[in-house]
Amino acid sequence: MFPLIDTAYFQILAFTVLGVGIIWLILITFRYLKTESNKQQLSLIDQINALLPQTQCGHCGHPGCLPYARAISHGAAINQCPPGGKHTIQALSILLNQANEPLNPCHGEHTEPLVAVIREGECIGCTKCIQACPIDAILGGTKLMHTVIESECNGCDLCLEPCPVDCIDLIPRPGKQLRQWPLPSHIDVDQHNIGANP
Amino acid sequence: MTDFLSILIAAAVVNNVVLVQFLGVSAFYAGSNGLKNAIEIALLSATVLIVASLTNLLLTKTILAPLNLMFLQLICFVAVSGSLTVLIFQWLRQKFPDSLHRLHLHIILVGGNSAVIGISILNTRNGLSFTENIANSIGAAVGFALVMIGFAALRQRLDTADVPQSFRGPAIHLISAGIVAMCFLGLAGLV
Amino acid sequence: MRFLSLFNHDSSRIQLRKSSGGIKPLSNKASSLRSRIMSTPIPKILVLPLLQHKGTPAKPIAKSGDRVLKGQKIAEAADASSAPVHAPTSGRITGIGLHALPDEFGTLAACITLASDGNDQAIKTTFTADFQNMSESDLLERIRDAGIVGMGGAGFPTYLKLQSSNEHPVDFLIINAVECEPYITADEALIREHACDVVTGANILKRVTGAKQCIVAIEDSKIDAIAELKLAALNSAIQIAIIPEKYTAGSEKQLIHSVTGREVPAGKYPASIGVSLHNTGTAFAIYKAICEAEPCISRITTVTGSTLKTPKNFHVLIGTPIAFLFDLCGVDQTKLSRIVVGGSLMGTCLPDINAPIIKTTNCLIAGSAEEFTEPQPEQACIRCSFCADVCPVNLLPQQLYASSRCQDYQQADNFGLFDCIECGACAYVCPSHIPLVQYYRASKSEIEKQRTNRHNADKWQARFQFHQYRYKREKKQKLLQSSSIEHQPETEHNKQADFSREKARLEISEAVARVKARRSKLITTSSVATEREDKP
Amino acid sequence: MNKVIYCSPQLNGQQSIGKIMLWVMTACIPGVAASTWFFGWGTVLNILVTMIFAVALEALILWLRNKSLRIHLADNSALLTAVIIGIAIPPGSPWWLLFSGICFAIVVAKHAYGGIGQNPFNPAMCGYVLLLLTFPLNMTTWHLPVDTLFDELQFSTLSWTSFMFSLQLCFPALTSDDVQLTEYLDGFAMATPLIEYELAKSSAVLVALKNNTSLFASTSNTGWEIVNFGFLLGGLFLLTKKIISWQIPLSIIMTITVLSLLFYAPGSTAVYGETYLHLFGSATMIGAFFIATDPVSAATTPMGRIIYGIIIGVAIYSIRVWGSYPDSIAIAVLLGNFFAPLIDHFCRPRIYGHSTRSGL
Repeated sequence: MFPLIDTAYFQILAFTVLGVGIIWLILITFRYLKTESNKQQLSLIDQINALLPQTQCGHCGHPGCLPYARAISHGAAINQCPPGGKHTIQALSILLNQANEPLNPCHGEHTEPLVAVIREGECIGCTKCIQACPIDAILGGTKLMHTVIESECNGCDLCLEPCPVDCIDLIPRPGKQLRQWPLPSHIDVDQHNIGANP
Repeated sequence: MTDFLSILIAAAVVNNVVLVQFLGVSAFYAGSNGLKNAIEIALLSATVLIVASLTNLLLTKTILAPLNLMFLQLICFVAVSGSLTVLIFQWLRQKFPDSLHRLHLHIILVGGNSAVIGISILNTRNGLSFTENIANSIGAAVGFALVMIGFAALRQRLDTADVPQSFRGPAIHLISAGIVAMCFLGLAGLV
Repeated sequence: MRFLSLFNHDSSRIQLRKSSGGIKPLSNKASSLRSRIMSTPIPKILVLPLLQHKGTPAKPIAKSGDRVLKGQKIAEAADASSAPVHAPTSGRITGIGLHALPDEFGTLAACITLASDGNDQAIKTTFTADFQNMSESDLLERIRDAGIVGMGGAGFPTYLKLQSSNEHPVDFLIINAVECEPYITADEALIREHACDVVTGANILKRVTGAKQCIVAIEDSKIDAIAELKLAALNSAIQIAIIPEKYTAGSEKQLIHSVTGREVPAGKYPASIGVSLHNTGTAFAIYKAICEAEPCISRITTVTGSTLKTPKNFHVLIGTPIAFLFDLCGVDQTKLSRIVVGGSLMGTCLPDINAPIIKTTNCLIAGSAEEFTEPQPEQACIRCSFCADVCPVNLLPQQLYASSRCQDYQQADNFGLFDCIECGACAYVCPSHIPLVQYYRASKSEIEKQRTNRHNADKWQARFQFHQYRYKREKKQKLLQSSSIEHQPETEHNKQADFSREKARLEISEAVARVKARRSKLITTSSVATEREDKP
Repeated sequence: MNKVIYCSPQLNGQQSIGKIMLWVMTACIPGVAASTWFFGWGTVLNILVTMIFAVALEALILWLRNKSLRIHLADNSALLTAVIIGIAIPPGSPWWLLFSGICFAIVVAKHAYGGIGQNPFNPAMCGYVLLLLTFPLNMTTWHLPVDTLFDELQFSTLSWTSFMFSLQLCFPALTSDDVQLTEYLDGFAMATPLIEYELAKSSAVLVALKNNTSLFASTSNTGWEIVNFGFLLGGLFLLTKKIISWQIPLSIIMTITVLSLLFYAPGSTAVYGETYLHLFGSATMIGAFFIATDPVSAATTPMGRIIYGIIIGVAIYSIRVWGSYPDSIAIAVLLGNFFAPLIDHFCRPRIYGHSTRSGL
């Protein structure tokens, strides 16, 4: 009797299994590279721009989100976008493999979503805010009353400054903020406040 | 045939390039921060490792040894592996144009991988026949890729762990690599 | 079980499949099934929220002060995904104001409060009762008009479900009487006492959806209900599937898989695979709406819990305050430590006791401290995967927990967070007492918020790009215009242009002066007002 | 009305980590009883000493990380690590060996990763491998099973004197200097729970071993089968109580049997050893049921567990047969733990309603 390993059947079986395994591995790597290659790869600037909140507000010191994305790709700091706040900085730090510093306050604070409202009574129809609005969210003709389309406005306060009569102000976006469950406040187990006090 | 396999397994598992011989640890650590690009870098450095060590082997056997220029060995190896890395990257860039643009970062990792030169030098020193050296370098490449991908998955899991502040980041990663190296050391003498 | 084998002829054709996961908690349903369903006396004040289900709230049509009769429509459906609200009893509407809803945050929503006058005078309807010769569209219209919503707790408007099942041919109509959650016995009591009405309701649904097969699924532990159901379903083409007793055997996806073997694809509704699933309460409400011409103004609710002297099932009017029901059952306030709406595993704590009963409240539990023990402190997850074994949707709760704990929402989405039906089985078996469902709910709302941000960002980017394109186009047109003007002599038009620019500047300065004058007057009056406020 | 709002499952199944660890420890009792019956009080003493060290170290670190001791010590995971290390280390080994093993296990292999639940490697096995690499001599000195050794010393196994004998072995300071106990040890390095027949590799001993290892004979070193049966019993008990999952032990045992059937030729002098010897001659049962199924470091997905078991089974067999180190369970389990996250990443179950498994 001789150990099973020396029998011819086992060796043929073992080598076929090994061969099939290696061929399968090679096929997988090429398929992976193939799928990876025809996946539409955005340029680095587009990837950064996709992460920015697109409010075009200019708080980051650049005229819009695309210029800021271009500046980031050339090494600008990634924590200058107040509307984006924590999430944008975290996403950028993951994409660019940089440290995840907090938002630097000199560019403004991260606030709840805002929306601009025109006090129609005082509007003199000078169409200055219409030209200033980056996303055409203000309706109105010359010498006619203007109003802000609430669903389109992104609260970027570019229209506040050019208005000669200061009749536009920013209010928190209305609409029902549904209460949600927060993450259990203690990740460390020692505080015992289980559940969320309403 | 079986001794080819046993050398390959010995090079891959028993005296693993990264965890037992501690070659290419920098590429191993830098490349394994995300599973996706760990797999990419592992594949690339495996191909570079195999191709470079084989060409170096040919180089020594045909040119350096007969003309006893062995002292030039290190310089030639560095030159060969550097140029090979660039060549392979160019070839890959043509074949998969838009997928690998991100890999200009990886070129340093793969090119500067000390395992490439380490394996080539060991190949000349250990007096194995030509085919056995091929098995040795293929095994080393497979071992490097396997351990790197495994370590990348391990690192992903360590990032969700509540590690004490002073151990966060590279400290805990290197401790884990140490424990795995201790375990691979236990496999000594397997073949 | 021997007694049942006699009748076991028609359920043999349904081949039940084994469903994965699930737990067997203590059912403690016996206490609330001792007595029959009792209809409650009419409470003084009824609070009817305009939004009692998933969808958009209804628009009130009755004004405060009107006298309304029982069954009269007081709020019209705003759009397709809304349901009308009817007056449960005759009385006078005292007002439409904010009132707490029976959910865990006590959210305030617009509600119609109705003061009942006690004589319960019903509205006359010219509606014939036999549904045999009514056309499907009439039946559908009648269901929509009666404001019937899913009674199983999900609260999806039934009209919307039936309408979406018209586009796809419906092979199976399933009436869900499984009710696998502990404490809830509403459906079981309903089938015990109104089995034939539920069967006629199922037949109506069968006609509306045109389903080839109608199956009533019930748990094997409800023996009397099964016997009652078999008697009622003897001559009709309804089959009865007897499901082994297990928690989450009654969840929609689980039941569809075990009865029909089909799986609802992720993110889609059962209608897309030819299955229409309705709760027994919905079938009963449809029966009442069609045969007794009574809109959805009442439902069966279990009121149970160890602190109640006589827990039982109530045939309760929609809008009855919960405190009223507890007093009916004789609640012992000292031992009451936690009020739960819905079952003990998917139900929510109630912060405010006088919130009203709405169309989807199927159970109220007045629990004592021993019954709902204080949760022990949360410890670290030891990846023992008890939770993965019991997950009915075959997820990996320990990986979901790890990624949502370190707020890596992309990873959580990858592991299938949005397939989680929040049944709580994983948190029930977790040896480290981790509130897993709270982690998943928090991560879901966080991902939801990020998705809306992403959607807005894309929308604003598109508008910004169009703004730039429009700006360039206008500049090009101005250039064309000014170049075509050049070779014309200095025409009247140009002088006219300078003069109008001058006039515009003048007008602007006048308007600015006018506004400043009014603004200064405004400030003086408002400063007077603020002084008055500071004084008290 | 309600002061605190609790999230949705209001009931809890009253299962707790502390209970689970206690059940695992009680499942170890048959194995430990068998080894005390054969090898005297060494193992029990080991376990007691390591338990004391383990709890002290755990309390110290929890205090340093200012976590509340009441919650964390109640999950007695440190006790379980102590029990496993106590069983693995040879009975009668000195106290400082136990201390360094348990110190590395608790401090570095568990709390450096953030306490219970977050260590990717099995702490007991990390400690054991460290000891094996640093103190090879101490880890392989086992004394003969009881009857041959203690006949010369004329006291029975479970008597108080044999307990004192093991105590003096553990704490050398206690021995009066005239009696040199260690010479009883050196000469009898025999098969150990974790050393298979490594030292008895030469075929002569193997043949000798072969003919007198009747199933329940209690002569010479056949004690290990009974110890292994004890742990098998404990393991089956854990399976019935659903504390450990069936995939890992089954796949380990199946891989070892398949490999040993594959390589073993009865009667030939090759040193592969038959399946029975592999399964019961060494510590496979402890490894399969108690060490590899440690939930924290093992793979969690059902399919992943089977692959994890296969990797450990292959590693155990290859180290035993071709490897130079006597021990195989600890190194194989660590190898499995290294690949566990990778396996988990690729072996996700198919979620209800999804057509394929989400991979990368």
